[in-house]
Amino acid sequence: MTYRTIELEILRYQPETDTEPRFQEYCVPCEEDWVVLDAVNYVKDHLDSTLSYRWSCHMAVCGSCGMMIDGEPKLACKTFVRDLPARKIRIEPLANFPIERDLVVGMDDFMEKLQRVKPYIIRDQQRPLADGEYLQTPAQLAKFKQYTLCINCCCCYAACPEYALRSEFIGPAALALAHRYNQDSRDHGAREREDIVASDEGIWDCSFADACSQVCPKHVDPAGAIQQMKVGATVSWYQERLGLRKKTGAENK
Amino acid sequence: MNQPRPYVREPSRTTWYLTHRRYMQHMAQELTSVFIGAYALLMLWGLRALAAGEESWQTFLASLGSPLALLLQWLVLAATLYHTVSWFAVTPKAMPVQLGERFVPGFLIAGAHYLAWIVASLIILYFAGVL
Amino acid sequence: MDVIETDIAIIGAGGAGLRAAIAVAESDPQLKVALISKVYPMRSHTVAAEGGAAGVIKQNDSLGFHFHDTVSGGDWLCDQDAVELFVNQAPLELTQLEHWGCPWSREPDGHVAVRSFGGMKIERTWFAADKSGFHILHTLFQTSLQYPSISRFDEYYSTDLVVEDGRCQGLVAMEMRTGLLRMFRAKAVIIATGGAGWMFPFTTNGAIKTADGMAMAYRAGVPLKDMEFVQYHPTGLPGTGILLTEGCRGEGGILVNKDGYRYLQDYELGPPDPWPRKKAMELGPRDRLSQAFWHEQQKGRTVSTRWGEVVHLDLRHLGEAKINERLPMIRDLATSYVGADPVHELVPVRPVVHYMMGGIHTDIDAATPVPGLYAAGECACVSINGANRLGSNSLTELLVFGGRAGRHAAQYAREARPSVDGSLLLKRAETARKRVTDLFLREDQGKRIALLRKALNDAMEDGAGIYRSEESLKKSCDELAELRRCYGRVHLEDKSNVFNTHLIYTLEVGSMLEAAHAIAHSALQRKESRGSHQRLDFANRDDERYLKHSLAYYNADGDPRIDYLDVTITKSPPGKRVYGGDV
Amino acid sequence: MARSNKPLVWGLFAAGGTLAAFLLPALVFVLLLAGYGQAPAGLDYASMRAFAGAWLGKLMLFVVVALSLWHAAHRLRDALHGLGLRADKAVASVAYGVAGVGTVLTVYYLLQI
Ligand SMILES: Cc1cc2nc3c(=O)[nH]c(=O)nc-3n(C[C@H](O)[C@H](O)[C@H](O)COP(=O)(O)OP(=O)(O)OC[C@H]3O[C@@H](n4cnc5c(N)ncnc54)[C@H](O)[C@@H]3O)c2cc1C
Ligand code: SF4
Ligand code: F3S
Ligand code: FES
Repeated sequence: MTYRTIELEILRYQPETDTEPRFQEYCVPCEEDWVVLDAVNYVKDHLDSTLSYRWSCHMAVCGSCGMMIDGEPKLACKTFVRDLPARKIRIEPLANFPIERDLVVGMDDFMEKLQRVKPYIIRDQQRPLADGEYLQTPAQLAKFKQYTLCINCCCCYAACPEYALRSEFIGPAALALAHRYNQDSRDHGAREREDIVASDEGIWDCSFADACSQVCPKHVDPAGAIQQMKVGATVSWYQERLGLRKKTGAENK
Repeated sequence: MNQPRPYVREPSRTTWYLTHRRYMQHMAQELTSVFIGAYALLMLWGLRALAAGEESWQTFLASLGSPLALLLQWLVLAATLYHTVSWFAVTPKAMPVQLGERFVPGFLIAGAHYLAWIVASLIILYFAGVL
Repeated sequence: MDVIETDIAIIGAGGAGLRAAIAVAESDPQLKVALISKVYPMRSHTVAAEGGAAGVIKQNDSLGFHFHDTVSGGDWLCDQDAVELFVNQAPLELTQLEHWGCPWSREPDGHVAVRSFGGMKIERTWFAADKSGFHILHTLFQTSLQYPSISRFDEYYSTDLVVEDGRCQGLVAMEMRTGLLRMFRAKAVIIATGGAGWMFPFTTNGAIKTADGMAMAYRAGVPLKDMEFVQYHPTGLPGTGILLTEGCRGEGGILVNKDGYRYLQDYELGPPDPWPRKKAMELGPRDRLSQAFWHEQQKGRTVSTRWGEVVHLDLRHLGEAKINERLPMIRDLATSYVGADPVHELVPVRPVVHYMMGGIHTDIDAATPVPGLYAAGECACVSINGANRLGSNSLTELLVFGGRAGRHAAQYAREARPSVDGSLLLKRAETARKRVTDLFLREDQGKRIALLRKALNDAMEDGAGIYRSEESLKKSCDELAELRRCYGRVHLEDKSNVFNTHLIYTLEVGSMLEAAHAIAHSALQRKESRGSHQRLDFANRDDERYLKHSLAYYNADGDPRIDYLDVTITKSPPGKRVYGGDV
Repeated sequence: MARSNKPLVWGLFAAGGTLAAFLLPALVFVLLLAGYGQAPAGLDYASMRAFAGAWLGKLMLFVVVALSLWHAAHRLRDALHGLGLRADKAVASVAYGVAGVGTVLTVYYLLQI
């Protein structure tokens, strides 16, 4: 059933023995409908059990298998071998993240940023459960739906040049998530989030390179979310200076 | 040996944009600012000439014909066109228009911008006396 | 050994673990929660659930209907007090999730929408397009970020419970990035480690569903209940096992064999109405549909493909607009993984292992027989699912019983006696550590772990699949016993301390072997056919002898001891499961 | 964390970018004609004076010139940062300084007309 044999060139790094990463090559007989993850699993099961990487769902929804495949940040479980014409496929850990080992990168920074943007419903007043659900029309849902689709794969961070140059930047996925809650008709937390989102490390560090949206496997369009927040933050900034709106959040204290 | 020792790869701070087509495109867009800025200064220079009287104005117009000035203007024209195209391409992202449950497709928004652009350009050309 | 002190330790940060953590934080912000997970919370396999979560909310529905669907769907092996509590709490939990921001799909007037699901009399499944589990998990995870009392220990692999003085007082877990083993000392522990589908070769489950929690509890003396009941989902993609949600059929999709014939009508599920009829045809329960496939295959009426035998799921008549709105991910998955766009083409599908009805024995409060130890989610068996879970009851179960586990563990922790001498606990923890360090020391003499896992997969598929018999199960039991012996000699090829996934796989195979062993023996002993447990040699249900839960007790050196426990029946005496036009 | 004051310049950048996208190509083209000695009638001293003499004309010229300057200044700051120039504060001061002086001069010259 072998469809074609490919060479996988995988970046290895074992902190206990290596001083820096090195490439290692493997020959893998692939079947026709294999994704890159299948080939990597083949290596792990048959050729080299010491290769470390993350994966779980094999259906592009858990977000663990983001890797650089031929230089592009991609999900290994959604990238088909047949779509990569070259015989040799180069696999590296996601760019812009520290390499913990082999293809495993450190996620602490991202997790901290995710928490920082307050990604949960903030309300002035809670509705008792017994009163049932908040009403939300399909149109109100559609307004933020796209930004709920992020699987936290971090491909966008691996593509974003601003994040590469300045790791304090909160970055595309976390900012898109803030926008998701801001746009939700049930949420009242937009002003509160603005203290983080509209800071120098937030939206203003983005130069609209759009790389994030181009590589996002879930079409979340973080670049669009960030631009919309820039427009919003600018309008409210001018409104506040012109006395059309009360200042809020940290600036008030 | 239980201390994590992650390996940090540093991107080149000065050449990173050469590593991928999309970064080059982005940098090219950023650099249109050089030409737009230069042109704004040129316009300012023109205003100065206009304020100073007919003679300076004529000198100003004539100076536009020097080879260097011509080259600059061609470059500016190319840069501004690139700026226009790339600016319109991303406008739908920054200002999406929602109608009911759907969003107006990006190409329609961009298309509307192009239409407005043509109208605006025609008006300018008309008042400038080109048309 | 490092010791981390906490009040409540939760193993697993999937739907059940997160819900439990939030429940603790809300019921008592003073209690410290350690949320331990071998993957980042949003990677947990709840993320893969597509179809939705059942809960009565519409006027035309009633709690009684949900109760009866669940009990008869489970072939009367459900504990009816648990089911009653479950259906009562379901709407509240789902509304709570709505308040936390879950983007449920909506009706035009802004109320949440519901869809039909297999075995349900009325449409009552709340859904978020076809990414319901994804949205539930992310909503819970994001919501959990606001509680300062919850500390997360991401990428910590838990290996053993610490039971001393007859109660559970903590656990041992390995920080994967350093390989360090730490003891978590806790007043109460909640296990929420999910299912075990990965012990089968062909499953909708992710690679992290490896029975760890079941094995931990099992080894600590807690019985595993009803393990013989393994659910096959009738519509998985061949090759990868990727699930095509039952929502496909809920929206009106049909199943046809190689002649284009809706074969389900031959299996007491008819009539073949052109529209979806509840509890009939494609909306029959999963066990029946998967068994019908098996019979079609025997009759040679399935389609042969390069991935093996399949039938076809036909969604074309739904039209592009509806497919895009309700089943966008399904379209994407089918198009990319088997090259069939459901808008225009038939999609090949086959039954695939999906869910464990059985699990850690708990009571209605999610408490196990060991004081201080709780379990919830797919790893637990409360039991509301009986012999066959109805689609969309599991996500709701995570919420209802995850929340209950949290609240009851919190109460227990507040009232708990002071824990025993720390050095005793450390001694326990050292034993657990030794189990891992031994792996590092062992010399090369056994089978490679990947081969061991393959052998385990084959033993389960061949012996404990959709249809089972004395002969096939005996063979499985023997093979598993042999594999357990092999496992005792297995050595590590990777001896690194940093993110050693080879070590993790090895430990996971160990867990799966224990749980598989319990499955095969429970199945061998149950000499009847009920729900998902179908015996060729005992084709009928036998309420006389087997209207009972099985309990498998661990035996380190031999076969598990199988015991039985009465089923709690409150208002629905066992009857015939009727589907199709007769309902 | 403090909110940024970037909206001040970003607002000008975005407005300038939009304006430049719509108007600059045609304006450049018109002056280019002059460069080739084909100056259209609108560029006559008299017409230009008349145009710039009216308040509406002044306003239009001001907006085009000043916003283009601010647009360019802000984007150039970003670009230089991307090109590896780390002295962001200095770059910003110079860029916005030039834009600011340019803006004042624009007003000054326009008021002289
Ligand atoms: C493809 C698919 C679709 C489904 N669709 C539906 C549906 O539509 N409706 C429905 O009701 N049900 C559905 N189900 C079933 C349902 O999704 C699962 O039963 C449920 O999500 C299980 O949740 P859980 O919280 O128990 O476990 P999981 O979400 O699997 O989480 C387990 C957690 O435990 C952790 N863990 C495991 N072992 C260890 C260890 N040793 N140490 C530390 N941490 C550990 C993991 O890291 C993870 O965080 C579906 C299941 C699948 C596979
Ligand atoms: S925005 Fe897209 S690329 Fe970024 S983490 Fe989310 S899904 Fe991945
Ligand atoms: S790539 Fe980076 S710079 Fe902005 S548009 Fe995306 S976050
Ligand atoms: S393995 Fe889950 S996204 Fe690839």
